[in-house]
Amino acid sequence: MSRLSLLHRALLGAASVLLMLFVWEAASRLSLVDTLLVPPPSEILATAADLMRDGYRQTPLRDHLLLSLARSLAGFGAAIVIGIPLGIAMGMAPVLGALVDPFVQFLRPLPKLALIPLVVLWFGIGETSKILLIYLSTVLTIVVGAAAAVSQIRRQQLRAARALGARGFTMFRFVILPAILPDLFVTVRLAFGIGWTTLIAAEMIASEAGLGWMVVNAGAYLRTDVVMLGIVLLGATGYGLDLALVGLQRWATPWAGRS
Amino acid sequence: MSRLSLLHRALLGAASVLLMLFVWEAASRLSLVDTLLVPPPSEILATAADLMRDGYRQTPLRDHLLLSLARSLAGFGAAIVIGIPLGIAMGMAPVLGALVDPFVQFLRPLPKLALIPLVVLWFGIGETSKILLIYLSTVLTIVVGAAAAVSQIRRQQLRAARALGARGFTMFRFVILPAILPDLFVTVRLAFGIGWTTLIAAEMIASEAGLGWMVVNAGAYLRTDVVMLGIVLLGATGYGLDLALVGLQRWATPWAGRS
Amino acid sequence: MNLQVLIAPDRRAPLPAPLIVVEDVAKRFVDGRTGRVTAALEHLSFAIREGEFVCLLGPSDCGKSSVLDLLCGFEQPTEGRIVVEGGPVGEPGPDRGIVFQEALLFPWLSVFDNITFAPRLAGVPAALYRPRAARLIALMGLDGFENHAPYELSGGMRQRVAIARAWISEPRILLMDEPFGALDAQTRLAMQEQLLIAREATGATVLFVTHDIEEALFLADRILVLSGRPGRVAREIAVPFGRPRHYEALLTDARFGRLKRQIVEELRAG
Amino acid sequence: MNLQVLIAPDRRAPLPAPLIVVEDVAKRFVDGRTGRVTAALEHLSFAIREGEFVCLLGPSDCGKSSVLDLLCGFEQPTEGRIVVEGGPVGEPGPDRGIVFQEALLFPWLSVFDNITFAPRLAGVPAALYRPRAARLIALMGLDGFENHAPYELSGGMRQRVAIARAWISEPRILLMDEPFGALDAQTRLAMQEQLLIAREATGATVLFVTHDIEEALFLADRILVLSGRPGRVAREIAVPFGRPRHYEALLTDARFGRLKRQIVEELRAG
Amino acid sequence: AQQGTRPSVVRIGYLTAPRAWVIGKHDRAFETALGAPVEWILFPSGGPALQLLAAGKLDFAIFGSTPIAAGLSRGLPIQILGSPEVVATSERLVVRPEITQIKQLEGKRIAVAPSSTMAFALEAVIRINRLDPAKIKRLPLGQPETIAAWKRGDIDGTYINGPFWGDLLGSGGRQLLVSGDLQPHGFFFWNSAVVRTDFAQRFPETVVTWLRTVQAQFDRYRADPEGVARTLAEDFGAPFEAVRDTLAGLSYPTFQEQLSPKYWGRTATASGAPFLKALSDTADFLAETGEIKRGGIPASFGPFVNYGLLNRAFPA
Ligand SMILES: Nc1ncnc2c1ncn2[C@@H]1O[C@H](COP(=O)(O)OP(=O)(O)OP(=O)(O)O)[C@@H](O)[C@H]1O
Ligand SMILES: Nc1ncnc2c1ncn2[C@@H]1O[C@H](COP(=O)(O)OP(=O)(O)OP(=O)(O)O)[C@@H](O)[C@H]1O
Ligand SMILES: [Mg+2]
Ligand SMILES: [Mg+2]
Repeated sequence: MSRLSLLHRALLGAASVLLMLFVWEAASRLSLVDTLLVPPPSEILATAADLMRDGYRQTPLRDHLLLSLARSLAGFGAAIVIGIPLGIAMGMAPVLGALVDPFVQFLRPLPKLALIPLVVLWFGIGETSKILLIYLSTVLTIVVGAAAAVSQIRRQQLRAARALGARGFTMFRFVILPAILPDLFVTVRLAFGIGWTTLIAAEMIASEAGLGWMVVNAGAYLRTDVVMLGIVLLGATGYGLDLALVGLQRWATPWAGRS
Repeated sequence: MSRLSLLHRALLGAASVLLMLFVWEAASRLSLVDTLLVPPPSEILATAADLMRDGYRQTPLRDHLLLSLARSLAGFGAAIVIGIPLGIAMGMAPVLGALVDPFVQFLRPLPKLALIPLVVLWFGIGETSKILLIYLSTVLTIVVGAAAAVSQIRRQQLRAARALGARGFTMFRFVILPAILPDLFVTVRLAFGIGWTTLIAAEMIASEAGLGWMVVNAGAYLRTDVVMLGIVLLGATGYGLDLALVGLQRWATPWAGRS
Repeated sequence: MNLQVLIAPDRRAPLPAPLIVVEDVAKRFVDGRTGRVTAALEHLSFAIREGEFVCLLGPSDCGKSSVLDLLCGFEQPTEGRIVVEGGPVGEPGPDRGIVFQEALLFPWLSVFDNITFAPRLAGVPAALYRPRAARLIALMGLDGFENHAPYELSGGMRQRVAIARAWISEPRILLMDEPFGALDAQTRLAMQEQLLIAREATGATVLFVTHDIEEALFLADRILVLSGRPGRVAREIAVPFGRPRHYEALLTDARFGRLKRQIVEELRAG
Repeated sequence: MNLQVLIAPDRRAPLPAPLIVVEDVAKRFVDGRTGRVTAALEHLSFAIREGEFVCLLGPSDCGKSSVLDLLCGFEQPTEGRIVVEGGPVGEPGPDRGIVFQEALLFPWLSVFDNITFAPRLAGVPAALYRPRAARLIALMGLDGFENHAPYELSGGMRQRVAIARAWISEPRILLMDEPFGALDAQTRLAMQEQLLIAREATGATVLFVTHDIEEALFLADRILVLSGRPGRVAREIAVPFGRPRHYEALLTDARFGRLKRQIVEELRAG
Repeated sequence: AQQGTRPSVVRIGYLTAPRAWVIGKHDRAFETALGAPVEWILFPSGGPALQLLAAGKLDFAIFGSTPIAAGLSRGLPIQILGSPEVVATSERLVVRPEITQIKQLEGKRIAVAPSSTMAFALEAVIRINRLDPAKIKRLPLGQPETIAAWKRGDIDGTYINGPFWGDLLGSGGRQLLVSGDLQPHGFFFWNSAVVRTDFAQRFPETVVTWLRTVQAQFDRYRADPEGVARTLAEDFGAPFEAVRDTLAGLSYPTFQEQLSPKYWGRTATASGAPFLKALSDTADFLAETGEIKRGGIPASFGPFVNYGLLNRAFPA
């Protein structure tokens, strides 16, 4: 289908967000929504100003965001580096796939909250465990997405590659990887959403900073303004990263839809 | 890549799972893992027998499983029914896509735990809220996956369809939907993993039954055998459903990789 | 194999007006990332009257497929103007039959469902399109393959399915991009003859892209010889043979050999 | 356009042994869901000696592409035996150049990178493959398109890139499936001549699928005419013309017309 | 419904952890007493309880003083109805055997469930013993994770509730103190009964009946702790010993006692009864750590205690 330029997209998106914020604020002022649980945008903005000045629990707001970003990106980066080759290998070698698949498919749908005690038992309460939890929640999705993408490559295309001498690693590196790149971007976008979702679970492990922790902690004290601010920041950051991925995808796979 | 028959796959998978269980049991007997936090398979099996006979908190084990399944499948079914057309519409009409995208991308990476208060506020503490949470966590992934799949359809294929009179709904129904079907299956598999993951969060809303609730509740009493049993059931059920989806995919899209 | 597939009254107008007008059209493709420009067509002008059979002949990559894309409205001209049926180029529909250079079958549909795609979409009753489809399947030599999937077909079969798919709606305008390219001489000849018969019956206007000079001479009322890239009309040749035409007769016609040599030279020069 | 692309010593053996043997092969495709069987080939037998140039000629869907798939090891024969270079059919590699019926370019690679794919994979130094690639690009009329993406090419251009991609490794065995099908007469003739020159230089064994009788007569040492589906060798024709051949000379050769008519009749009968 | 009439349904929230008064759920004592259907709503901890109350999905609940102080500071429309459960030995500070004195906690890592009464109790320990708060690394960690971290040796101690300390003490842990030990220093940790303000206004009689029914359940427990524990253990699918010990870890002053000057008094006095003051201290502590805004803390929590209905239910 036809594409809009990224700028055009961003403008339309901004317009619809502004409209939503306006409606939200108006609904609050008219007491159509409960301001105790859903503070209006203006209050959230005030809280943001507050936390930027004084921090939340001794940590500046910016550091909460950066810490969460660092954790996610670390877990996510590891998931990409390990998940893509593993997924492709499982797709390329069906026997390997069949052997590993039960574990992948077993672990993938497991609520990460339930895994926290095990992760702590085996990996402690440091950053490793938090990153590991994010890693776990994304890597399995990436593995499945990559393996599934491999099985959708045109057989004829693979035959052509084999006829030109591609085998094993060269097949992986020079044929399969680029062939599934458009699909991989989708998988990675979906996986990133999952990883970011897991932030809260990850930051339940002995954390005293991070957006996910902030949201949970503030929630326990009914600081709904902080909760909402955290939600807005989590959502907006997730959205921003997704936009970046979409931009990268357009740049990296100009042939998508035209091969 | 070449395919194994589903039976062959299942046998290989079963073999590797059995090996893992054996190693786990052996490690427990040799005290290599802590049996308080990680009870051995034999103990989990005993607990399973126990709970099948007596139930957990007045509810038979089977009912916990069925309840969780019903909740997930309801949320998941709604997500498919709504997410696929919406995603396709966003892919087909880029302006619509740009307007809706911020909300989708904003909500998608939000930890569902953080949304519980809002969901409770607006939808109460009944089944609706639990199903809604699972719905929310899956529908956005499906929307993104479907929209992304649309943008990867070969332009020439769409031109051919237009030349044959496909427009709007007929284009959606008879061209785009089947064209993205192989990709949709992958998206749905990934989304299902996410939905199942959300079960715990969903069943934290004033629940007294369900696998997710059972895991959390048993954790509060250090009933790690029940926790582990819950984890095993969650994982195994997720795996089973994924296998079913893969089987359905093979049956429904024989052309995948050969178009 | 002499079935009259497309049965419709002869709609050929007594004084045919130009149905398609291409005026000083240029088409340049700009690479989105590097900004590199590839000129496919420059100063291209021609007109096609209603009911005419025009062949577009030219070397590989001279812009033949690009012309069809422009006429279908899939691409916009960089310069110049295109008028189809008195107006700007609209969305193509089944009244404009298009056979692409590739088959572009729907991989999820059987041969039969691919062929009947347009009438089914348009809500034509099965009783109407079924016999037509059956005749086309026989005509295309696809008997017994109705339920095959596209990936179970040979290259030539796929092309034949694509042709049948475009023909089934009896389009008033037929745009065909090397439709018989993957067919052996005998099958191709049969197809050519069927195309002429069908055209005779429906009075359809045909723009037919080919790189085969003999094919163009056998089929066309008029041949537009394009120059090498960027393409423009290097020469227009009115084909003098009456209709119906017979291949054997043409081969012995002195004008046939002369025209063929003329075109070969034209192409060599361009 | 008369470059000698593939420079290598003449490896043609004085007493050529059969390099490819196909013995009573049948190939039937079974539909995975319905169990429906499509017989593509039955009782197919032929042999090709080292250095021979054999054309496979036959009607559409008689199984020509299937024969190539079998010889490449992509498909297994349902019945019968195939021997290539004295052993069972192994995985194809760049020593066996294959041009598929479709171009099957790598969409993520530029024209240049597509063409140089095999040597780059094999670790051939750039200094070695670059000049070869440059000559092939010129030969294929792709100058100025080195950095274009496949989706920016015309149908014929894509096919030419696919040919260059297979030729660059100077394969000892060349399997080509209607490689010149989408090319205009002039480009095609140039390609045919280049193929013969290259073959002369390398002594490669060639199996060339075509549906064009004249092309087969111009190129081949021997022509295998296949029957209609299921395909088997209906007739084997040794082409009597010496080499080097010139198209104009052949056209006036009486044997050319006679052989052509013979084959046409054979095909019509099959 | 009009004032004085009965509600069509009464929604009672209760904690996941075993609680003695929930025995009334088992034999439908509340339905009988209230004459209305009862919805029992489970919540895992104080935070969700606040959210359920804020969303208007609960009428009554009994949960910790810390979240209640936080909720009231946020303007949550609830009223306090005494403190029927006071933490005594159910929450304990357990440390590695080599730590024998509280002073040795400096330089150590202590895990504690975040936003719990135990987190506040740990702070109280620090303050009472004049430890340097900067030198004690407090790790917010859920209880099962705490066990895991303990086994790995990642922590030196934890302030933890039952049944979790059972395993720690069994595997060599040393109990430094229990929450009840802090009471002489003015630090109380308890669970309050609360009611939504609008519910109390509309159905005062129901509130009175509810309070008496709650008291009746505690009376049952006092009469037969083992029996109640056994029934609850069966209901909860939890080990009997764990339930018994958890229940025994709390003290259960009667409402009559709660209304004495030792707890809440019978009116909101200016000087403040001990529990009112403890609630203020809790709020101050939360504001200090940054959990709540200081500006939101009421000058006194007295107005939030529904003395009127308490007095009606349990006249002096
Ligand atoms: N999307 C595109 N982007 C860039 N260049 C393009 C694009 N489409 C076509 N071209 C260029 O336009 C020129 C004409 O292409 P076109 O496909 O029209 O040729 P053609 O005459 O149909 O050739 P053939 O007979 O080989 O099919 C070619 O040089 C091609 O590279
Ligand atoms: N994967 C497949 N499954 C089922 N049938 C197949 C499959 N591949 C080929 N066939 C059948 O085998 C027959 C021969 O096909 P093949 O592609 O070899 O023909 P061909 O001689 O190359 O034809 P063309 O000249 O049209 O390319 C056809 O009838 C086709 O339907
Ligand atoms: Mg073309
Ligand atoms: Mg073929």
